Amino acid sequence: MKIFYFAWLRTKIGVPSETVDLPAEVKTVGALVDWLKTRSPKHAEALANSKVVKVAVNQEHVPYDHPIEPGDEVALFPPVTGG
Amino acid sequence: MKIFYFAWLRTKIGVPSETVDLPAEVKTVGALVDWLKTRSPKHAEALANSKVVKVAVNQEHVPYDHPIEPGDEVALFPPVTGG
Amino acid sequence: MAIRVQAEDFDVGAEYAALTRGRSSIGGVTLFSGLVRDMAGGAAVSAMTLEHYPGMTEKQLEAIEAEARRRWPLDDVLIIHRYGRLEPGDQIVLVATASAHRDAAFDSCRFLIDWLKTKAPFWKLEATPDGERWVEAKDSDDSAAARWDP
Amino acid sequence: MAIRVQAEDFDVGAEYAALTRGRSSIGGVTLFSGLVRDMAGGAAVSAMTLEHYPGMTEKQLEAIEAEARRRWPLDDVLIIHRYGRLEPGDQIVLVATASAHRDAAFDSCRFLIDWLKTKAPFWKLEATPDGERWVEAKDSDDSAAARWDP
Repeated sequence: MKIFYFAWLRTKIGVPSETVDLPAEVKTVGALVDWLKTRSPKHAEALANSKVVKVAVNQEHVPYDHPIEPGDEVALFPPVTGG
Repeated sequence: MKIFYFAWLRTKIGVPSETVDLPAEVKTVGALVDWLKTRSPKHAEALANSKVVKVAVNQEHVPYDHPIEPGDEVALFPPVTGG
Repeated sequence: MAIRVQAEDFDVGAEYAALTRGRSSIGGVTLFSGLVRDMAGGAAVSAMTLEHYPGMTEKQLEAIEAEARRRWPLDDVLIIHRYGRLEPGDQIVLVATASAHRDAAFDSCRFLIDWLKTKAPFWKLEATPDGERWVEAKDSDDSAAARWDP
Repeated sequence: MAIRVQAEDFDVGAEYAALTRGRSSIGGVTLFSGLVRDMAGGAAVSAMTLEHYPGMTEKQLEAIEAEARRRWPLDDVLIIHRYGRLEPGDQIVLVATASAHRDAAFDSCRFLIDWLKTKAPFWKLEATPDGERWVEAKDSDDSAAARWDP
């Protein structure tokens, strides 16, 4: 599964995207975020405060209980600040 | 005293303005409107419904109890419809 | 910046450019333009003539602008209102406000057009297939303006 | 009419002209443009870089436009949002709506910019004398968008 990072999540984690092999038990957005935290201290720090970690699945905003499936396009980013 | 008329007050009365010699007892906008009604049947008809006869004195919107004085610029017109 | 009451058309792009040129304190510009519609009250409108009260018009628009500047932190205000004969599609009025803040730009622009519609001495005469008719004031315009009462 | 996400600047006058040209059903156009300010949160801003999520941005803006058209009778809608490096005074975003009715034009334009600020995946990086900093989301933007909740 490919994960995209934007804004300060990208700069803190250090890469704009990465491809991960998800364990079968990771079935929701919330579980994915928790699992990503275990990948490195940088991930852990960047993802520490879930209130400012927003998630899109297939380019739609979704809550943490949203299911994820192989082939989904997943992106993590801070609250948006455009306009 | 010079009185200006605008929009359908102008077309109903038939002139854009007229100069009148006000009796001394006409001291307010309301008294002026009542007095103007006596000048002709056209005046009476045009000014019949005071709800749609608005008055400006010296280019400011004023209520009917506003005083008038010699030398004032007085205008009568329907509710505005610009913009 | 300016109150202009004129028969001539105006160029929204040029006015917008003049409002923003060389300024970096502005966070947002809200602009409203009113145009002549080809339909009104169910009737086809072939032309519209705007009568106004020269002198009082400028005075009222200046008072409205001053009130907007008193209520909101504005970098600039522009009001242009035309008079004379106009046809469907023609521009009637332009109101533009510039502020550091988006809410101030939006609120002040709407305040100006709402107030202008109930205070500025303009009257519209529409030409329809049944002849000419003076446009009647709308209660909705009064209530729109009343929103802004202190 | 259009959603455009682009690095290039836009010409408000040309966009306004395209929106209104040859149309006589439009009674009012409301337009909002957002610009880069030279000050933010008390600090001087020398530049701003807008990052976005290509693909999702367009999708979100299209959804926002569709929602506006569902809620108001609109003749046209235009949203342009830039990305990349901008400087104070530069234009960031343009939202324009055209309707037979002034209230619909005003409400829909404000709805679009309020929603865009909370839904469209853009992030601002400011360059200040203390270095670069990511702009934080404002609670006021969330509450502005919440006004429009059904």
